[in-house]
Amino acid sequence: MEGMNVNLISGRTTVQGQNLDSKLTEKYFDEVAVCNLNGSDMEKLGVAKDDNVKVTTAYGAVVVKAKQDDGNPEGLIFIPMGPWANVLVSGYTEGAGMPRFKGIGAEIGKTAETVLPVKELMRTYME
Amino acid sequence: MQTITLKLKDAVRSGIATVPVEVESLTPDQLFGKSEAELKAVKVWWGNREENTGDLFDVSVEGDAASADEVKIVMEGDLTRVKRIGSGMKAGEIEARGDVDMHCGALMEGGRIVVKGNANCWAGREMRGGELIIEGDAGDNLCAMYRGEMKGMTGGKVTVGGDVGECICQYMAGGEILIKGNANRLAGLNMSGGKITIEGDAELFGPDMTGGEIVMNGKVLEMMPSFKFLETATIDGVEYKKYLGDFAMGEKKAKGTLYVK
Amino acid sequence: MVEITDVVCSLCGCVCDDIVLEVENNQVTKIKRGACSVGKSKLLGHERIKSPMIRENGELKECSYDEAIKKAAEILYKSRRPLLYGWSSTVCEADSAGIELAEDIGGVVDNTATVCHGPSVLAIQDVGIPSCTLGEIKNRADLIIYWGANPAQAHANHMKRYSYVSKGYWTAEGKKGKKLVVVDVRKTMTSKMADVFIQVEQGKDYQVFSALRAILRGHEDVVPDKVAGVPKAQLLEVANMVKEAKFGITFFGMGVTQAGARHNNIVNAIQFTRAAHLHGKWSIMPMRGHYNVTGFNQVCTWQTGFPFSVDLSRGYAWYNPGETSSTDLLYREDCDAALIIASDPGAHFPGAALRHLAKIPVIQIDPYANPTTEFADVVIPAAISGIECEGGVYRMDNIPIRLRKILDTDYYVPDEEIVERIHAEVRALREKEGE
Amino acid sequence: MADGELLIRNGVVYDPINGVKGEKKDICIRDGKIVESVTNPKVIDAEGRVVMPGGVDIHSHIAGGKVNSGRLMRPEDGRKGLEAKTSVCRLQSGYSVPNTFATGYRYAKMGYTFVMEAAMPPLAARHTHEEMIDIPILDNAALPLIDNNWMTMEYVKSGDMDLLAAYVAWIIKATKGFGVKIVNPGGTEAWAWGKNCDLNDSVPYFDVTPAEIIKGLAEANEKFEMPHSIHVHTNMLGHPGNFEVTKDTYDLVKGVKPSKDRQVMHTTHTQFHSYGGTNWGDFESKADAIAGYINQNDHATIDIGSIILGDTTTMTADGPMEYSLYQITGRKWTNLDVELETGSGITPFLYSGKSPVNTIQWAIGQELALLVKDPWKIALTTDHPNAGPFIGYPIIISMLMSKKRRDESAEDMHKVIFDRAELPSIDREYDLNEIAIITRGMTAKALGLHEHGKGHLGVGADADVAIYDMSPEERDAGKIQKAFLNTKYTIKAGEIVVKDGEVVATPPGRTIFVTPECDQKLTDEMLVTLKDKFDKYYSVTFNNYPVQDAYLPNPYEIKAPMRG
Repeated sequence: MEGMNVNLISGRTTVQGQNLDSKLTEKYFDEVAVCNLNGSDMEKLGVAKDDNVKVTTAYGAVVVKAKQDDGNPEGLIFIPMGPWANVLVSGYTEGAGMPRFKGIGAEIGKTAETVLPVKELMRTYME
Repeated sequence: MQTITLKLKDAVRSGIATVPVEVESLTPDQLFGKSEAELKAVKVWWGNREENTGDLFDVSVEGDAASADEVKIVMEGDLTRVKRIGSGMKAGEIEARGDVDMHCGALMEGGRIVVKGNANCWAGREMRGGELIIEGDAGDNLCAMYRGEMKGMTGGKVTVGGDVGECICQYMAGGEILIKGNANRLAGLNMSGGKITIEGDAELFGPDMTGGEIVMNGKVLEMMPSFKFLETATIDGVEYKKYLGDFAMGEKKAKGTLYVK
Repeated sequence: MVEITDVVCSLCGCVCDDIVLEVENNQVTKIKRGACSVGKSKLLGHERIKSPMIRENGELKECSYDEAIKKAAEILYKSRRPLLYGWSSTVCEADSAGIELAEDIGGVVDNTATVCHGPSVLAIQDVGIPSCTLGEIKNRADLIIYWGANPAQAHANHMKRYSYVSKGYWTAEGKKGKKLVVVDVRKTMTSKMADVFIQVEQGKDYQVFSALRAILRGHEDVVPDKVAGVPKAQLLEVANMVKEAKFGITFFGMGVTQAGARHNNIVNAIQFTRAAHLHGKWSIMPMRGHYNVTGFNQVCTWQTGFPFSVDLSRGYAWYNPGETSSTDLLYREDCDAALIIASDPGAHFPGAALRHLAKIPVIQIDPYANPTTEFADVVIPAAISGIECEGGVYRMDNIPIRLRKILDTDYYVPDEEIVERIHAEVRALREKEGE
Repeated sequence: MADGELLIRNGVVYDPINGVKGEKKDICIRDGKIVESVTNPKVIDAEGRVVMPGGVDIHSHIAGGKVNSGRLMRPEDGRKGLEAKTSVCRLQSGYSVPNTFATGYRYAKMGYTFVMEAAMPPLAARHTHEEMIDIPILDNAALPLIDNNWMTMEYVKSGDMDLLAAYVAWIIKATKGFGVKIVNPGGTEAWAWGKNCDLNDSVPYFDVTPAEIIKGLAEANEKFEMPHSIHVHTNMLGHPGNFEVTKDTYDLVKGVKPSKDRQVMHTTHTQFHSYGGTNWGDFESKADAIAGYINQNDHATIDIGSIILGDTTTMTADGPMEYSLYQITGRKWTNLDVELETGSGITPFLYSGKSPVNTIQWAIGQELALLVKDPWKIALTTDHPNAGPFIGYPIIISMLMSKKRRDESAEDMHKVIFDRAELPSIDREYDLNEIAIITRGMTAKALGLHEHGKGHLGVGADADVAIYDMSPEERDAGKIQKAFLNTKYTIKAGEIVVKDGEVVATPPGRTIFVTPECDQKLTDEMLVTLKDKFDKYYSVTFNNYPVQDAYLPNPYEIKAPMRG
């Protein structure tokens, strides 16, 4: 399956908030290592719920699980704020001090790669 | 003429981090009349400690100067973490051979700075006079104000050979600037005077403008939705669409002018 | 079993202070009233870091508080440019101690506002902010706008306690007498409740604010038919609602602070509020995240003159977010050590910045293990503020509230004390070197 | 730590409360207090120098929400006063809105040892106290805002003066406050709807007038032996023609009997309230009318709120006034309305000698000081930072002491000063005794703090002393200004804190608070109504509202018994 160009945003969710103090748990993993996207985008990509997708930006690539959220307009994907979304964010703040966590050009496609647990994800920064 | 050459030692950049060196003490007007030994003892900040210039730079001096105007400082080595080059300078010349870090030419009052490479953010911040030439790209907030101030650049002349970042010339009140490449969004934000010329492409320039003018020679990627088209105007034989704004500021204040090719 | 009332929640910027809970055997057993699901989760507790630890040969090894504190002091004392980051999920007393430490060692002190509402602070520095306390909104507001914010998920009690759903003096009928406008790039739980939902193209809020300002100032003629995907007719509709409101409020969230124009989005949001104020009473307020992110900004401002991202390396304050802010320092590899307290950059900073955090010595002070722990060379567990120790915090509307202590701990040390003990060790090292 | 025993030898002492007018005298200090004699003291040679009690500022904005909002929104002001930390001092920043450390150091360098924070929003009282903890050296206190409170207005309307007194007592205790502050009564509540109130307008929805609120609070205040009278920022601040409102306000409380030997009303920054004309075009000074009233009556005192030329940050609980000012300048504007209680506004302002309006304002403050005959009725203030930062006090002192300097300054101002202000025609010059009165004697007495060791050098007083590096004969205005900016010595509670213009020690100050002792029955009755307000309208619970003891690490309590 070919990848698709999308616009990536990240943000809070309730369950993400409930697990701010327990980020090493499965609950957090299940909520945050996820990409929410419109049903028709899922169709175009040929992915179903809980399929793994790989999201790539100019700054990095990460594998997360797909989840349908028709609140997103087509072409807009949402990954809850957290370690997985942040792989994809630039460290350059354009003189503002604030990274651009929302509005990142990305490519998304189905993948057979697995979703990294948080500790392993962190270890990738040490290489 | 006197030429002072300051070459950053490699060791300065070799640690676990690249802690910036801040050199606003090394301008022609401040170094004029100093012996080589005195010059080497001038303090510069490196992180939370003050160091001798001679410990961080290889220093060489050639010729004599009768005034600061006759002093030229040449900076060499890896300058990507050297901040505040020529900040506050009043006279003479600085030539930076390579990419420079933030605040190059900030608060500059006179003299001339030539950057033979790219300049990081806040180059020419609050510039009052003199000339700043950046041969490569310039970062965000070029010639802008300091946080909270309502005046940015008030005088002087700036030329950028390449592209520039966001919010350049914010609160510009005077002076002139020429961008040969593209400008990222919000160029000339809050501008009240002076002139910006952009040869390349730009988007959302001139928001909250109350005076001054922006001449856009490249492609307009997106216009602000709060400017009023006035008329077609000809400058030096070239036809421009003339806009007035920003009407988001209300009619009384909407006195900024855009010329769009 | 003991029932405790007026418990203050130390989770989000709402700082709800009317929580009733039950404590048995020094454990919170039941939340009876007041907390939202996120707050409940916090109050009921999670697995803790069990002991101070120091990393040896790649592994964290348990040690005593004294050993960890000594090691932390050595790291900071040696550093040429230390970053002291976090400070939002702890109390003002700890923040104060941290700023004093940063001043003494010539560090850069920064809080989580830098990745949250830092842009809002920058905007206030450009234009100021007309605002009010949350009770004003509860008692008076008849038009409420949430812009780039999703309180139904992020601040679950907000609408009920303070805004759309709450009942007050002139708003005795709750949401009946009020209008809700939501502006977002996508449909959310919050947008579903709205009378008017404006779906704006992502990253283009700035243009919408400017267009609304022009309309409110009587220049709808200059506004094009569509702005950022929003039909002009809808902008006119909202502008009319704004004009007719007696008391309006705009709450905004990270949907605008973290998108392209960042602080300039907020400048424009405030300028919109100023234009709205020509027609009625209008206020605007950031939906602050951590319970004391506001408090750090307050303490840092009265102590250094500046709210966050303060570089104290020269002994006085140099403030310049974009240069002295944590993401920039890490991404540019400008700092050579980091103290991380009451926050989790490992989870919330761009990966590009974490690569440097992985390289430099890192001290972590926190009650809980989290992704940052993976980078930490020294880990110091802290008592939980608002549960095991008390202290001052500032709600999102800058109202100071004091957290209560509801459980005892005979082991964990409060943040303030940990920071002060590190500072004492730094002083001792300096004295030793002076000898 | 106090330096044990100190002897200040051969200074020329000005201690107006004790009638000492420039006498060569020794001052003995032991354990932080003035004593009769000492045995083995450290000696400070003050030969020929001016010695005064530590300065007592009656009205200044140094701590709390709006001060910090001013700092936060003005990094450009912050960068003006940057000073690195030293082995003694913390870092400093700011000019018109200095950080807390600079506030303490700079006041101490001018010889001040007590400052009254003049406006504390009750709901945010913890914030004010938290900042005061971080202001070194100075003893301090804060006045909670009690006039726009719904409880106050409802009791005034119903005429339940006893219950009003109970509420006043409760809120002063709950906020660890010092007295009753009134700021644009009714007007700030009206501002919550974008409106304002004149003295006899009805407050929207509350059906009371500002005049009734002021009179009611004056009566409530006098039901207790409060050290201070009500402290009033009258309605219509900054409006041309407002001098009539100001005079009418004084008249309101003429018949109220003070519970102690003092005024029944102190009105503050009176310069802003002494305006004639009908608009900014025909704006003129009415300082003569206000001074005339004060000269003829004994129930009111004032402070001047004199202008310091230059840029500053204006801030007040008078929200509508700040909005008007922002509308004039178009500069930054912050507003913070506080539920059921008060509000505040902040905007930067530049006082320019080229502006006719600013020129007349500049003249008015000094005219008030020069036209009020009895200095015991008037205090030196700049309403810091509203009319200018407190570090401008030495400029005002030099103006008041030198007609020559005033004339020279007038030459540089807009010529309107010669047509619409009286200042150029006033010859009076203050002497050092009068300066000592308007900067410590009068202020300590008006606040009732002379009974608690402030503002004088009698035996038993706090050993707060300022030694100025000038001779009493000095006439050169520049030298006077310099001497009053940086003391030779400032001694606080017996400890040398400033020497040769440098801060040498930074002991913490004390927070002085008043406990009005209200009848329990009345309190209980009042609490029924108050708790209902908390349940329905406040966003903070009743139990989380009062300021906890942790916010006053160095408290000093003054009890105010209820009158029988």
